[in-house]
Amino acid sequence: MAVLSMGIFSSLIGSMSTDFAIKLASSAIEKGHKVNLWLSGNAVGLVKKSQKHLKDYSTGEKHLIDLMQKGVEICTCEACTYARGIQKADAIEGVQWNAMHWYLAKIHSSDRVLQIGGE
Amino acid sequence: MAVLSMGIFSSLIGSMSTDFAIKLASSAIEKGHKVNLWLSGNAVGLVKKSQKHLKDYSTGEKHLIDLMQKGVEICTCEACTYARGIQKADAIEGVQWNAMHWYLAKIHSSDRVLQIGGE
Amino acid sequence: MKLAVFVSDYRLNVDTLDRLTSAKLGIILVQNGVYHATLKENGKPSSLLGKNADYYVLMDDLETRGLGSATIDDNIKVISYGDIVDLIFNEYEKTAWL
Amino acid sequence: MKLAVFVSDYRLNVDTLDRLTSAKLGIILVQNGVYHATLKENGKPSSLLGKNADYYVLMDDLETRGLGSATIDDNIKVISYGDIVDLIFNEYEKTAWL
Amino acid sequence: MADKKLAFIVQRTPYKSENPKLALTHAISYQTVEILLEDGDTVTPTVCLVGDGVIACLKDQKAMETYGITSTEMHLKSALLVDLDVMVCKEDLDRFGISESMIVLDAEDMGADKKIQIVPFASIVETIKNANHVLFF
Amino acid sequence: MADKKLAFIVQRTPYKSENPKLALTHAISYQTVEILLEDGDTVTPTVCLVGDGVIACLKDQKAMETYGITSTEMHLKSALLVDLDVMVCKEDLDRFGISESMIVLDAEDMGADKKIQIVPFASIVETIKNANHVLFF
Repeated sequence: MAVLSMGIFSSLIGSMSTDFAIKLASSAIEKGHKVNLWLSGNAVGLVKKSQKHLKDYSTGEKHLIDLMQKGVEICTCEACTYARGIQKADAIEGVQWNAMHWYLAKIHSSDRVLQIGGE
Repeated sequence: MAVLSMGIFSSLIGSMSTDFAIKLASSAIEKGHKVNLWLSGNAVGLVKKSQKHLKDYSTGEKHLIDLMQKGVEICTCEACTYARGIQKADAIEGVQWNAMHWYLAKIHSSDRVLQIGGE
Repeated sequence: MKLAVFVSDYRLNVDTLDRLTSAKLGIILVQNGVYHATLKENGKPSSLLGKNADYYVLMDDLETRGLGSATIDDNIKVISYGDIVDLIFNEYEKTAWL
Repeated sequence: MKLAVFVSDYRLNVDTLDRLTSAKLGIILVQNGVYHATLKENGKPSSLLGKNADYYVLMDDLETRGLGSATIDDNIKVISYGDIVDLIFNEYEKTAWL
Repeated sequence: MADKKLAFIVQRTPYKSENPKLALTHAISYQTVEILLEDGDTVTPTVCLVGDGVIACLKDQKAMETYGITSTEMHLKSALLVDLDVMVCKEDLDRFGISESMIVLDAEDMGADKKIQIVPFASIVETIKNANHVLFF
Repeated sequence: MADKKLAFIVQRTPYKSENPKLALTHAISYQTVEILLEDGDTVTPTVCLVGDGVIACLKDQKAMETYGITSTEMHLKSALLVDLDVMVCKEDLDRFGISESMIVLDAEDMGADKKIQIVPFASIVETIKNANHVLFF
């Protein structure tokens, strides 16, 4: 078992980066690895609960819940999330809220890091 | 007096497109024009209320309220907004919720249209 | 056709503008598009500036990026948000955003 | 250094990859990066494919874009999400995302 | 009583930003716009795929099977189904070596009469010129 | 007890996406990471501006005055203030014709000892090679 930490910085809908990260996390878990997901920038919209799954749009809520049930730690950047008007009470349960140093601390104990940046 | 309709499709924070649209709308109003703003795609995050104005991040709430008070009509794409987990109860008061045809109808009666697309 | 084209980025991944023909063309540099007015890569001005068009650049967006006192070519007019409103309504009929 | 570079877009606005040197380089085409494996602009394969690297392309992302049955060059290995996991942990030490 | 012609210009690859898809869904919404218009008023959109935007019409997109979302191909077919004019730039298809056999040409399977129109760039410029408003995505 | 070296690579212009700024703020957060680490463990980030990323260090950015948000210049200065190594690629500055007089070189006004390091691209490659993990933005 090894540890992978991923940073996601893109919006839930649009670039397909969150879809990618969710599938990759799921595959890593299936292979017995440990996964940490850090959400920052526009990716923090992903933690809003009550996402309506319309077939024209990527969706995150059910996937995040599924990953957390499988032991994935997911944390959202507090400041980024508050800036977008999303409060803890609005968020999917089980998602951690912390400052950016959470990501650095997870990286410290990770074997591999995949920072999904880009535009 | 003439009518300008703008479509905003970018996230509140990141590209500076919403900052641009808000300032342009404000200037058009000052010059006596009528402005309509249509929010779709990632721009719908803009309607979430309780945005915390941290100085590192662009903010939209106070500007939207200010524009609406000056007579700007603002409408968010229903499906896009629900897909992101934002309900009417979560939204800034006064923002209209409608389907995409709202934008086309406003365009019909507009003198000028500025569709802010890009990436 | 009188077309006002907003250029909002420095790296443009579209070539539509290169191929469009318009009786009257205005190019308004906003957001990161303002770098076209100031940066010279390998000593050369941006190829965007070589068109038969009227050029404008938004002062607020120059200032935001540390370019408030940069030298701007004479054929590029430095404008305000209010000027953009006037251009859209008085000088052009349609707009494009790149 | 053993570096796995994820190329996630078709129009790359960065040249970092062109300048990086690495003892072992893997280029994994994902998302719109998969177009590099299939599109030939003006008859030419993507310049991205001319490096001294091992190439991979993600099947799910080919299929998403209507390229599930496209002809892929022999030097590009079509892989799954599970394969990416194995590559990251077993073949490379660091990752880059372009 | 007036008809307003709108040109929706898709210039970028699908699946990187939501915009190419939103161009199509917004154009498609013309079908129901009359409920918000005065009697006799109409809106007529034309969708134009140019530059990297032509890649959107590759057929057999399996986005639903892989990621559970509607493909851009399906949105193009929906546009044909509601009788929209959809133009694809011939020069750009040629540039990418994309032949007619590789792309969506119609939505006959959904019962649509309209077909994709492969046209020279000059026709797209004409569409832009004849439009009351242009929306670049 | 271990130190982990991280390289933060900023390759794109500021103000187009949030990422160049977030690269800086994430690197800066190393200052408080010890509360989440075992005693003696540390994280040492280095920030590298390459390609279009070097544009971020132009000085006199007035983002606060124009749009009410912290400028990227200010984030760079904050990075120096917390003693981060910040490297800027010399070849890219030269390519854009950006001279030292046009960029942020230090944050002396805020009391920082660290200065911006203008280095050849080869030094940035070395930093990447010596890092335990690399984060491309």
